Amino acid sequence: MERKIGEKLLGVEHISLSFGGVKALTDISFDIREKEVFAIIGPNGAGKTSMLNVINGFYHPQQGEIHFKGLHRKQMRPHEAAVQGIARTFQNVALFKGMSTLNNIMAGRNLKMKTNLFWQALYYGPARKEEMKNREYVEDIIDFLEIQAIRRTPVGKLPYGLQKRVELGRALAMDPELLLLDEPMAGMNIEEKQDMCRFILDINEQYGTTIVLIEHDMGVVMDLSERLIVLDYGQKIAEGTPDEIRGNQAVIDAYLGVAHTN
Amino acid sequence: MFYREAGQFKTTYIADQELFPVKQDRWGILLIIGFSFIVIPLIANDYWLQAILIPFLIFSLAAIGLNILTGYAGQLSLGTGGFMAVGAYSCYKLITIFPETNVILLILVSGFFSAGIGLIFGIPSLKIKGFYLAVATLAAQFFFEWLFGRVKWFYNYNDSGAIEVPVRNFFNIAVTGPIATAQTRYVVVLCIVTILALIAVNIVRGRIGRAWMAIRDMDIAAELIGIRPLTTKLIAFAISSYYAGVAGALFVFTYLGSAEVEVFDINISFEILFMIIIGGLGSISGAFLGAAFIVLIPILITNLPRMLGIPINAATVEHFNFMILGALIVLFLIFEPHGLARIWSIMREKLRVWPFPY
Amino acid sequence: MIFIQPFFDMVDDPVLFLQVIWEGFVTGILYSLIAFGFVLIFKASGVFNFAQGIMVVFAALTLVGLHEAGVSAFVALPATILVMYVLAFSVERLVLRSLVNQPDIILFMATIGLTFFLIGFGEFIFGGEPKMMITEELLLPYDSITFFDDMLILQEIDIAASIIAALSLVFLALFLGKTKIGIALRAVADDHQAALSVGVSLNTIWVVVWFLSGVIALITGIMWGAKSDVSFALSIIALKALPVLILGGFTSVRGAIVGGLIIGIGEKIGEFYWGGLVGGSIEGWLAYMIALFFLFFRPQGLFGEKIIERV
Amino acid sequence: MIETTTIDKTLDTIPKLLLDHAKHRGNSPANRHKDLGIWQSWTWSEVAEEVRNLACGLAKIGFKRGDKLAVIGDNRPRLYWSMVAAQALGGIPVPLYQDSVAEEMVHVLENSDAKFAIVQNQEQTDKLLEIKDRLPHLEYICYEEPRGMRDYTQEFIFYYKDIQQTGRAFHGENPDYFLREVEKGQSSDISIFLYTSGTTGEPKGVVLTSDNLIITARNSIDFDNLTSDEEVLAYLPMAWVGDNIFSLAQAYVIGFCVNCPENPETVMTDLKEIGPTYYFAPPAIYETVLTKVMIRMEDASKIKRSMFNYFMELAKTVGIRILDGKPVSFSEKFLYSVGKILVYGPLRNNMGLSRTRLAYTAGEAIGPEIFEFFRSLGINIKQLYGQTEATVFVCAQPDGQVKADTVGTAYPGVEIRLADNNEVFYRSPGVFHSYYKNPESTADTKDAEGWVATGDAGFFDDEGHLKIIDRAKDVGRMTDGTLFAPKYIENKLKFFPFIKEAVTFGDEKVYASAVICIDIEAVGNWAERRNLAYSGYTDLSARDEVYDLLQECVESVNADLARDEKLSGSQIKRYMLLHKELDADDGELTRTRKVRRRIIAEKYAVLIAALDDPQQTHCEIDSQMTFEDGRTGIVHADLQIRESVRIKSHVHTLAA
Repeated sequence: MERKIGEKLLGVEHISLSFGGVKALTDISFDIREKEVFAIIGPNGAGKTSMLNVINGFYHPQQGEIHFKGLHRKQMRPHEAAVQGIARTFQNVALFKGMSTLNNIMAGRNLKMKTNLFWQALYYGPARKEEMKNREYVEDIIDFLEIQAIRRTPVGKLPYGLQKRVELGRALAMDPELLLLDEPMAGMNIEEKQDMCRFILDINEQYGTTIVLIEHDMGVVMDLSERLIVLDYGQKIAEGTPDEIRGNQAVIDAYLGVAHTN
Repeated sequence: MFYREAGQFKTTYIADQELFPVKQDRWGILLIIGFSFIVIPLIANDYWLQAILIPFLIFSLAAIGLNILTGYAGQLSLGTGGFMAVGAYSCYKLITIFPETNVILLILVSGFFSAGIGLIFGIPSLKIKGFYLAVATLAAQFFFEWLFGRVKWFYNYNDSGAIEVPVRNFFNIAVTGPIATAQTRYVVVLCIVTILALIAVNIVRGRIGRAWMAIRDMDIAAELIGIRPLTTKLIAFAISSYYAGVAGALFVFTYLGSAEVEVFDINISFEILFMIIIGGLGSISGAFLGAAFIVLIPILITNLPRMLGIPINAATVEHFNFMILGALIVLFLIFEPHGLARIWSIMREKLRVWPFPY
Repeated sequence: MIFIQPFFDMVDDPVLFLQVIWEGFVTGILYSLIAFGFVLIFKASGVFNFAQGIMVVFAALTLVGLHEAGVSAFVALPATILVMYVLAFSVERLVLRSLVNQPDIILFMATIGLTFFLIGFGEFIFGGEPKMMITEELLLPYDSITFFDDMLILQEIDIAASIIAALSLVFLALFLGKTKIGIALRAVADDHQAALSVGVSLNTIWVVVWFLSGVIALITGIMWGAKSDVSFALSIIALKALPVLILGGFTSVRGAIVGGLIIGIGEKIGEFYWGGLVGGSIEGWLAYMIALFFLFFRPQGLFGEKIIERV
Repeated sequence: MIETTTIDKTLDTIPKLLLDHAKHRGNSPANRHKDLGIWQSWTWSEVAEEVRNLACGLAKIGFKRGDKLAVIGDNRPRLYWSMVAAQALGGIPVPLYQDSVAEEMVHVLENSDAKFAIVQNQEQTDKLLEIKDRLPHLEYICYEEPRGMRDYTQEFIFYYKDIQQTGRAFHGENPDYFLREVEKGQSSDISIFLYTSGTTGEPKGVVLTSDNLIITARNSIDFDNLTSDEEVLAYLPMAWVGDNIFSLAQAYVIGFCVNCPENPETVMTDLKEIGPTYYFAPPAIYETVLTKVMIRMEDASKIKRSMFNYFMELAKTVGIRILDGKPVSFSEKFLYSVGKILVYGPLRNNMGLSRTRLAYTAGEAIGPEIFEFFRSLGINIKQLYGQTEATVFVCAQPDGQVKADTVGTAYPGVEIRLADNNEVFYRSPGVFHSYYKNPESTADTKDAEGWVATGDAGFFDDEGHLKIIDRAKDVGRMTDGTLFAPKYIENKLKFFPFIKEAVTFGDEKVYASAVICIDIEAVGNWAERRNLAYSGYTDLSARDEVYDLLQECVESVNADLARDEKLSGSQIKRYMLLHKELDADDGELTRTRKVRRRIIAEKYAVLIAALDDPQQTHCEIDSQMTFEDGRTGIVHADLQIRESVRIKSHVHTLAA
């Protein structure tokens, strides 16, 4: 199956980030092209999550710039990133515990919903139309992720694996151009992992979403991603296709060694 | 046991998202509304209307307001009394400035003043959370207690320092002032509360409501899916204060008839907070349940011993009321943090699966 | 223009100004004490104890109440301390224990519940009407010293209050610094595991801190009672400790003290020089406004440590 | 609106009926499917259009008259439509069992020489691709659900909606093509192939004509006066003749709405949502429902339970009498209506049968107390006796004369006669055309005058109700000459919740004996309530307590048999509890969970020998079994044999 990798979508240029003197990232640069699945790997504390946090504006790097869809930016608030089409899931699920699966994913449509307070108060006319339109959209996602059975369940009550799925659904509901997945398979059993892999690929193909993922399971990374970079102690030690990386000595020392021990 | 859901299937999302998707629930609610609009005015005596039902409805409204802010948007406020006072006093000023305007309209308008004030006191919520914010809202409470107590303009320089509600008609029926009958005032309050409650329900189940709950449950994630924290919180503050304001106006205009600022002291803020804790955080119906509960406690404490022939003086009633309230709060927080609303929904579930246990 | 005037007044009559500051200072000390009680509990258990203010009144009321019941002052005093221990103990047993790992806000609301319960309970036992603090019986001075030919008047009780306050602060500092439990207690503030490693169970720690702040409450109560009379009307004033905390930061003892003084002095000056201009008795809210104003620049308070959110 | 079945007799094919409904009641619902959270609905006119587009599309890509169209998948409106579309083009739909593996499909597909296949999803497509090279006729595969089909680029694979798209265009060019094709259809046309999953040998393709389906449907509609307002849930395999009558023929004749569940797992919830007015299920399903009810009630509070028991007792007498229109005293009526509020109503609601006016069970005998249970709740559940070859109906129970142990009287338009070996023969408008490409078995089954041999043995009771006892070939004679109907006895045993399976032996033997498999769920529950610890199936079924429990069952069956003169001699003398469950993976059951008597007889010869030898009280055996994880292994067990009391037949004593 050929995938149409497109233009450069996101450019990360010489990003350095530090918290009160502690360097989290040093001079990281890489490009992500449209429709590709791009992986960031590295041992714990290598700064992978920080990298994602920089990309979607949660952290503000001291140096460096981010180019997204051509326009360049130095500082921005997370919700601005969302507006630009960057969605995100979290290493340890960050769902809205008090709400049902359906409402969690509906919340993901927030940006697509515009009707004013007046109609909202009546829950009629435009407001209701909009609600239904988005409900349909969300139902497609629910069907896509095969979570019909838990539509009305409060997510707090769901097992971990399903929660991750719902969170993915919420990100998907934003209809993003760039989807950041922070260890989407952490703490899953083989079966759940396989499902998750399938979903990620399907998303990438069906919705044509560009995906950046952090993952520990090397096997998964190698199967999923076209290209990846390797971080170690906040520095980029390698970049390339899975095969290139496999061969790379620095990586083997820094990462694989670690991976085998844990 | 009364549920017969077999055959109640939904063929459209509109039907699926109805307020009460289950037929039996719809009937139930219609029954209640019908009863309170038609039957109660006919059968209830002045004591019931004046001492129980009217305050119950007004407190419910205030509780809905606070629940929107605290239960849904997760922003704790101890300033409800202050916002109610703003509503009451702005209504009083409005009615002095526009004596000819319809009083009900004015009551609804005065809500906007407190909404504005709420907006201002909501701004700190951008930077601070939890009890930091709670303390900040105390500022509103004390400031307005002082403002309306000290600045004579607000009570038209009366010597009494109290605001007297003038008689105002609506279709030639006195709805406020001494000569307005309890029935009329009850109906007026009931209409306003019903409509505002419905609006509240609509808002919380729509886009805005979800945004509130998102902020409440996980503000970081909420921001990352494009929800603007400040705007969302401010909307919550504004709407919440609007409800508080209207409640405050009703409190003076349809319940007390005349009042000094002390009626809006910090204790009323607490009582309303208790209403939503006992009733159920994040539930509109909870607001009503909680209000009913807290309005009834003192009445029970007063009357139960009397029925049993035990003499009890007003002061002791007051003391017991405080103790019981306090104890109840702790108990509810420990055993059912989601309050009466949750208890009811559990019972409802039981009825749905009847005769099975689950 | 009119709001500038007071500054000139200050300069014109420095002694009076001094008097105002002193007044503020004394109230400030008491605020600090209450706030200190808060901080103690907050650091150790993460509980924002809204009831602290009430505990002050409750303690004072118990003391006076016992004495009215015919107990001699020096029996009543330890008796009250015992009561405060029982209170601390039962709070830990009945409330905190069942609410462990609940969101802070829930615990906060629980303490509001506790507040109401204590008010009701206290008044039920000792009656609602205001009482006189048994100052003489406790051998506290009640004359006043004057300086600048009677221009500056210091109540001895106030001086005593300041001294006692200072002493108890020192004592507590020692307690926290030297004793095993104290160290454990500080450890808890940082992280619970650490505390356990010191070998003291969280529950005991909670009892201890609640008891300590109960004692502090008693001290505060006596001082305050000596200045005004003892009734739950005080509790409103006790709430003043909240802005103090916001100012000083919830986690800092230093903050509590400094904040208390700032608020105390600040509001007295404000009241005395500006209050009249806007109808008087702005003490009620000035403190909160000052705190609110602060929040915008240092949300974490003067000495509280900055909160960094992680994802 | 109610319609009486004054149906235009010129509407003699399913497609014609479709167009008629589209014309006259185009806006009333025809199909619903739980999908994307709601019941997606189609009116008759919408269905007509869907079918038209599909038919035209198929025609465009080369569907000719007489072509066979295989249909594989769960019950889905689109799959039903594809059957109708095929019929509209004079083609023949061939529904297959969606859960059979590719291998099992080969025979049907190549025997029916299907040229087209319309399948539900990727899974089914993969099966077909796996065997395609062995199916020379199969030229086109069309899938309904696009999920995961992105990479299937083979030119012979089509997406359902794409075909409809082409169809729409095609219809635009020649607007009257579809109508013409439908008009060509005649009552005598072959309407469908239904393959019977035979217990032995390859499945045979039963050929049914439009007449078979439509006339039978009309009769049944009159018999139970069904209306166009019925709601049914189509959840039984589309390859099964019943579904083609209930969800297709009847629906199209009278025009009621057919609802398809979201997927097989959600059937029970979907059932509850739809609340069908007309419901069909094999005994097994009613049984599971009842078991679930009882197990759930076990956990209910004491008060609730006693209330439940009280009212169920009451219902057993009053409820059934009311249902049969027999008189009941006022007080009884009153109590029953109280029970309606407290128990019956809620129960029916939870089972999703609140609105059920008429329910059928067939295929196997149903346990009396199961049957009783549902009837006592006021659900008019009836038994019918039928076959694919008869287009279902041979016998059925008319309202008001319903009994647990008969299959009712001859169906309207059906003649029945019994051979001297008690085999049942029938003749009816529903009698099948032939077995496809299999004249000899056709001849074996259907004689010149159109009498069809059912292969079942039975006899009429004094009220003219047919009583089926067993397959004619399985009915044996014991040495003393009494009839031995193994299945009949086994069913009686299986009616006990504790017994999952039972195999009896007695043909040409001195006495009858039984090998019994306990129902691990029911017995396990029973054991827990007596806190009787056990390590697993084998352990549990070896327990004396369990033997004692089963002893009662066996003996009450004996008592039951004693009542029947013809069968009294076949009471069970010795039995044992098998150490493992009978398992399709071990070839002991058919896929439809029917017992494979022969195979068991061979496999457990040792046991049977032991049973036949009165001296033995124990028997050791090594048997191969397949575990949950699919591994197979040898298990060793030492099984005890028990004697059960046999009752002297009253009938005999009277006779003597």
